[in-house]
Amino acid sequence: MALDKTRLLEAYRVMKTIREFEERLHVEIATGAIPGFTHLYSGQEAVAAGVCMHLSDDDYIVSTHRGHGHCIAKGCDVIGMMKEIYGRADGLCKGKGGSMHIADFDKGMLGANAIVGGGPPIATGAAIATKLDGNGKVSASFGGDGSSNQGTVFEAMNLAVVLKLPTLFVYEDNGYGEHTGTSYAVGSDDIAGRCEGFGMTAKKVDGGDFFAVYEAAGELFDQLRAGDGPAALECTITRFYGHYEGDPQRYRAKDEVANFRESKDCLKNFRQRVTGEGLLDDSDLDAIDAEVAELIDRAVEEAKAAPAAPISELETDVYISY
Amino acid sequence: MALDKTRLLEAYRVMKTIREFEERLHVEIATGAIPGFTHLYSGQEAVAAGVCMHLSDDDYIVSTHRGHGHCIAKGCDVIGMMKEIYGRADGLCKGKGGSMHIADFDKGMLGANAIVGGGPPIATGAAIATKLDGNGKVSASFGGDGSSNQGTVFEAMNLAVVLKLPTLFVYEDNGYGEHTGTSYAVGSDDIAGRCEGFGMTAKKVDGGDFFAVYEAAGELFDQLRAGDGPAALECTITRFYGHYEGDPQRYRAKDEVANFRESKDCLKNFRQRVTGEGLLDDSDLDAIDAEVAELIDRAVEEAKAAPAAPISELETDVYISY
Amino acid sequence: MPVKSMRDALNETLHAEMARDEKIIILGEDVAGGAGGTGVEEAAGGIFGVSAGLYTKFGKERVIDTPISESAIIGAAAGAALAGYRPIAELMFADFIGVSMDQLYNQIAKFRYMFGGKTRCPVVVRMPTGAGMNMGAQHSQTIYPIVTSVPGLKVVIPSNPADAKGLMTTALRDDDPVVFFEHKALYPRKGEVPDGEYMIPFGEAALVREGEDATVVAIARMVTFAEKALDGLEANGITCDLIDPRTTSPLDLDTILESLEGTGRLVIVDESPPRCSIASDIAGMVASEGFDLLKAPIQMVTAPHTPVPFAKDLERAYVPSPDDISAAIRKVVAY
Amino acid sequence: MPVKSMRDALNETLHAEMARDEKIIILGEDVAGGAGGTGVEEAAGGIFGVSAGLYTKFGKERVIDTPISESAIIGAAAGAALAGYRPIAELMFADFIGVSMDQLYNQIAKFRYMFGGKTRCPVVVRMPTGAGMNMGAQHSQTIYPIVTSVPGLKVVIPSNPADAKGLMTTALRDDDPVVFFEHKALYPRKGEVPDGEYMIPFGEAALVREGEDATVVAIARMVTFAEKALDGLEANGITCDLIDPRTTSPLDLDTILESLEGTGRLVIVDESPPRCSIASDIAGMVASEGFDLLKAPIQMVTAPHTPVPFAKDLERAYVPSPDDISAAIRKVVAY
Ligand SMILES: Cc1ncc(C[n+]2csc(CCOP(=O)(O)OP(=O)(O)O)c2C)c(N)n1
Ligand SMILES: Cc1ncc(C[n+]2csc(CCOP(=O)(O)OP(=O)(O)O)c2C)c(N)n1
Ligand SMILES: [Mg+2]
Ligand SMILES: [Mg+2]
Repeated sequence: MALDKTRLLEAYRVMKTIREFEERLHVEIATGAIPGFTHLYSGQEAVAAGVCMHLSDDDYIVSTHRGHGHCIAKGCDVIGMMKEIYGRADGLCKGKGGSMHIADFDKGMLGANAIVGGGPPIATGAAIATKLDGNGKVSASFGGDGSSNQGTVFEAMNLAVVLKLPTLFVYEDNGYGEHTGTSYAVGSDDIAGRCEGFGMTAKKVDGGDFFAVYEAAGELFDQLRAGDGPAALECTITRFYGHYEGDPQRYRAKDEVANFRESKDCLKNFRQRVTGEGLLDDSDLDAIDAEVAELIDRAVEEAKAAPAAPISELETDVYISY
Repeated sequence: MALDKTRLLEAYRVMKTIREFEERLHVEIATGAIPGFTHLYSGQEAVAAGVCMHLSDDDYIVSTHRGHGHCIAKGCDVIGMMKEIYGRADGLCKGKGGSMHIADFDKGMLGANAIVGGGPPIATGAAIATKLDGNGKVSASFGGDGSSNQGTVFEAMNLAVVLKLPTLFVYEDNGYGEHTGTSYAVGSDDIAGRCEGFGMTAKKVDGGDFFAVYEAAGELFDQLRAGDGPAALECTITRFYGHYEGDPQRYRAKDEVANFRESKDCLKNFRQRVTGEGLLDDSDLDAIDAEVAELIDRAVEEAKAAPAAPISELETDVYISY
Repeated sequence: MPVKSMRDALNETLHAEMARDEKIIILGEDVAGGAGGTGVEEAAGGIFGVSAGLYTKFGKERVIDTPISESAIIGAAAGAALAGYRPIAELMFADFIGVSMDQLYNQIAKFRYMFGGKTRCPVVVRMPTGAGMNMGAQHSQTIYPIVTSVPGLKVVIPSNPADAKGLMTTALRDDDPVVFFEHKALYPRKGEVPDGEYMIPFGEAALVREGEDATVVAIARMVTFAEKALDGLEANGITCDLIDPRTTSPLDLDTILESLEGTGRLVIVDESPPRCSIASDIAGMVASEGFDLLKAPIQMVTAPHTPVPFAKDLERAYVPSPDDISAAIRKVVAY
Repeated sequence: MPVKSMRDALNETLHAEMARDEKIIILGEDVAGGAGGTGVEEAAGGIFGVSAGLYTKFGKERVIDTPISESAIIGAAAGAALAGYRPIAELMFADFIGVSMDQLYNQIAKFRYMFGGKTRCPVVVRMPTGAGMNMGAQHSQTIYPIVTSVPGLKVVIPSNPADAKGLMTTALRDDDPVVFFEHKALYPRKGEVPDGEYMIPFGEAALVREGEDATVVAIARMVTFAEKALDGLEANGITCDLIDPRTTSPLDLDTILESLEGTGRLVIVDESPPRCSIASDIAGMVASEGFDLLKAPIQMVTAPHTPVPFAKDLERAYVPSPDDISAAIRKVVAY
């Protein structure tokens, strides 16, 4: 599963795009220009990238309230996403969804979800579909450490095992569910172990290491594609910002994030490794940095300039016919 | 934890009372005299008895749709129960509850429950109360193999571990949830193992063996009382009748129950062991048999003769004040 | 036309539609029954027999027994729908919406809107519903008022075998999510059922009887009770329009208003407790949009504001009776 | 009287009542916040700060942070109540009833009845509710119509800080289960709040304003919008009774009917979508019990039959506005 140069660049581009998207939102939100509740994915990019690099548009994912990273990694249009977050008429969901409800069905992105634990049953159902289609496609749900305690998620895992469905349960343990620590809320203190108890293969990796995620996910997807039933992947990671933008983060030691940014930044780690091993040059990555910065600039500009979702559309899109 | 003669007789009386109660219902229901849906506990008596022998009126249990056995083992008035099942005015719940909703708060019996998985969160909450009371009391929830797949149950187990609550999750694996086999519906094929994954001690015993259940439950309750958090007990057992009375049981091989009745009947096994070991005489047990038969005769007679729940009470007992 | 029970009409419709469209799958507890047992493979066909024979006919890939995990059942149906299928999810009893509501309420109902109209989620959730079988407080509820309140869902409640067939066929071809309530006490109800393909559009009420003195709106089993009430009253010269909305979302308010143009008097019968019920819902709309037509106070005949009791007499008293309906009709007529 | 925000009024009430009655405990996600973290122990005090300081004051035995497991939260509250406590369970957002409804709907609400009156279950479930903060379709719903439909539950929805205090105090001393809705947009709303013990009985509406031309019934945030509408209309010589039911179960229908005796015209404002809403519920009851008083069609001002949209303008258009309310009042007055 060694990645060639093109794929490595792709991985970096995905992670960098997510990072830049979120860092820019962090700034824009502070200005008050963006409505609602926004949860940034900064710091967790390697998970979305490492998992989604194995998927095509015909594979499905379901995401969470912290979903921008998953959307970008699955190929959603970045400008359409930004517009959606600004509530614009031509946002990916016409401004009706917002940050927590971005979907793109052409890309197999079945939706972010603002209900913690809402997604895994849906991804499980999508795997019923791919299994019936018999086309070797798979699904994956993303969820946090906090989501791993939700009853709907346990049910989905059991159902997936019972029906031997090709679906991957990805748990991003970023240490907290809102203000509550994983070590408190997950009784077993071991999400992967608990998943194993459900009768599926489970792996635990450093979510700050793209290569670790990519390799583990690859092995698990191989198992899924071989028809051997579902699997779980726990990725230990941190989020660089608060639970939502505006979170005072009193539950965190002052230097917690700083330390993580130092030692666990997936972008730094990736760059170090690929340049260290001579797989890519700094200049390759710098070029991507520049392109991504330009893309995000454009996304924010276009989003700001785009027309607001029109009130005439308030009552459309509820039903196909009624 | 060796049981003296009095306690052995008590255990036998409980199991025999349950058996007789259910066998008589089996007959009475066939006459059409009893309204609704009834789920008999015949065959599983050792579980209720083995667990509840460790509990006093101040300990709490929560039960299921198949709850008669748990009620009797926890000390509910047998005549009041029978009247409830007949829908009588002086039934334990005034005829408003019925077979699936028997409760007796003076006995620490917090209610049968017709929602599969409804009980464990409630027993978990009762354990919050006993823990706060600091009186060494505990709670237990009963549930079937089928219930072990319900999200509410998983949530309750995790919460109990997180809060280190003195509550026991008893799973009676009688091979089926309605018409569906445990081996199909429990993906891991191992309820106790799955519970362990939640971070609690779990044991698995032969539910047809009173002594095995009694000993395992005793050890687990000791752990609970020592403040070491919750535990789970899986009891492998069979039910002698259908899921509900009237169930044609097409999912079962013709001789399945007959074989179990032969080899796994807890009453037979108990008698064999206690008489074999010289702990009790056959005559002791025969005397109980006679007393129990008489009690159940009386219960059915009184229930039949009792006045129906009066229509004047239709709208009472909804609120304390409104 | 052949006479069939509502159960058989539904069962045959499921067979016909699954044969027609291979994207239809069905999942739920014991929709086949028997998996992992020592007996026959298809042991149940649904606890009420509505899905009987589907497993044998269409196989375990399309007729899927599930663990007792209602959130996963409805959620999986949602996911399969987003991925191109037309799943039928069965809640064994409507009451179990308690443990599965999120997937219906926050997910299926909202996908199309939240995602800006870019997807469809053609799930049919079947829910046996209603009181009358002494099943107690947690197995006897109506639930449809709650579901009707949810934008994004369509709500169907047939009162007879022919409607059950016509509405189920429509449901299984509809591109929106549909919640299909089947009153347990009506499963054995017999009636003539058209052969062949038969569809009834949503949002078209049935005018079950015509009359002059009042308009009676009734749902599901209450239609049969209203008919009994009317049989009695007609002997006394009182005749009514009897309207069965058949779907509560969309609701055919027009047919009710048209009838009121003739009668001016409205009785609404709903087996639900009164608050935020279909009865008060329709009454409210009529008080707003048909006020000028009304010649008398609207009468609502509902269950009381209590859980469903177990004992026979209590439950009989709980459910609105033909006598209750007659009394309400007499009251509006005498006004 | 001191002026306080609704958030502070609620917070102080929780403090006072927990100090008074040691059987009161509170549980939910982040009701303290900080467990298992590297920072301070009480980091949140509830996502909206309503439970701030309770953990520090009453300790972790009585102020219990939970995993994200809403069924277990409400179920555990139920169990603790049956075992003698008075738990307050918090759903971080009312919308999360989707994943926890069974414990409220099939359990807590029904215990007393199913068990023949032999127990009580004094749980208070707190639910931040409502639209207006661009939180999208799954974080903005009203939910109270659904809860009001359930026999066995009491439903409280304050519109101002004083009522919040008086009703919360009553809730915490009530022996029945109470669902207490707190409109998120009202948390910062300020108003005078009586010092000391202050209780408001359930089932007593507040007559917020008196007038002659119409009766306006409004709930929660809609009360403030109705006041704005009335401010404008009064300048034009139109005056109304403005009634805030404060509790929808029990509902004080009498006060509404009494007002209608004077005005004959009714406008009901509810932030919920229209079907089976509190608006149609009250309209239906009035059409039944107050028909003779009505001089004009009842006007219901509600959200549309859609999920709550995200974008600012869309959400503003979704929520009934003071202008919508004025228009409805003008309409009934002009009739
Ligand atoms: C059912 C439900 N409960 C609670 C919430 C509120 N909430 C939103 S995100 C969140 C924390 C989720 O934690 P985790 O799963 O670890 O994801 P993270 O935010 O860390 O990415 C909570 C409690 C919700 N949205 N849905
Ligand atoms: C939430 C819910 N889902 C489904 C049912 C219908 N139902 C009643 S009992 C039962 C099977 C329960 O199986 P198990 O837990 O093994 O208990 P057993 O009947 O074997 O004692 C089912 C599916 C229910 N009552 N509640
Ligand atoms: Mg987290
Ligand atoms: Mg079982």
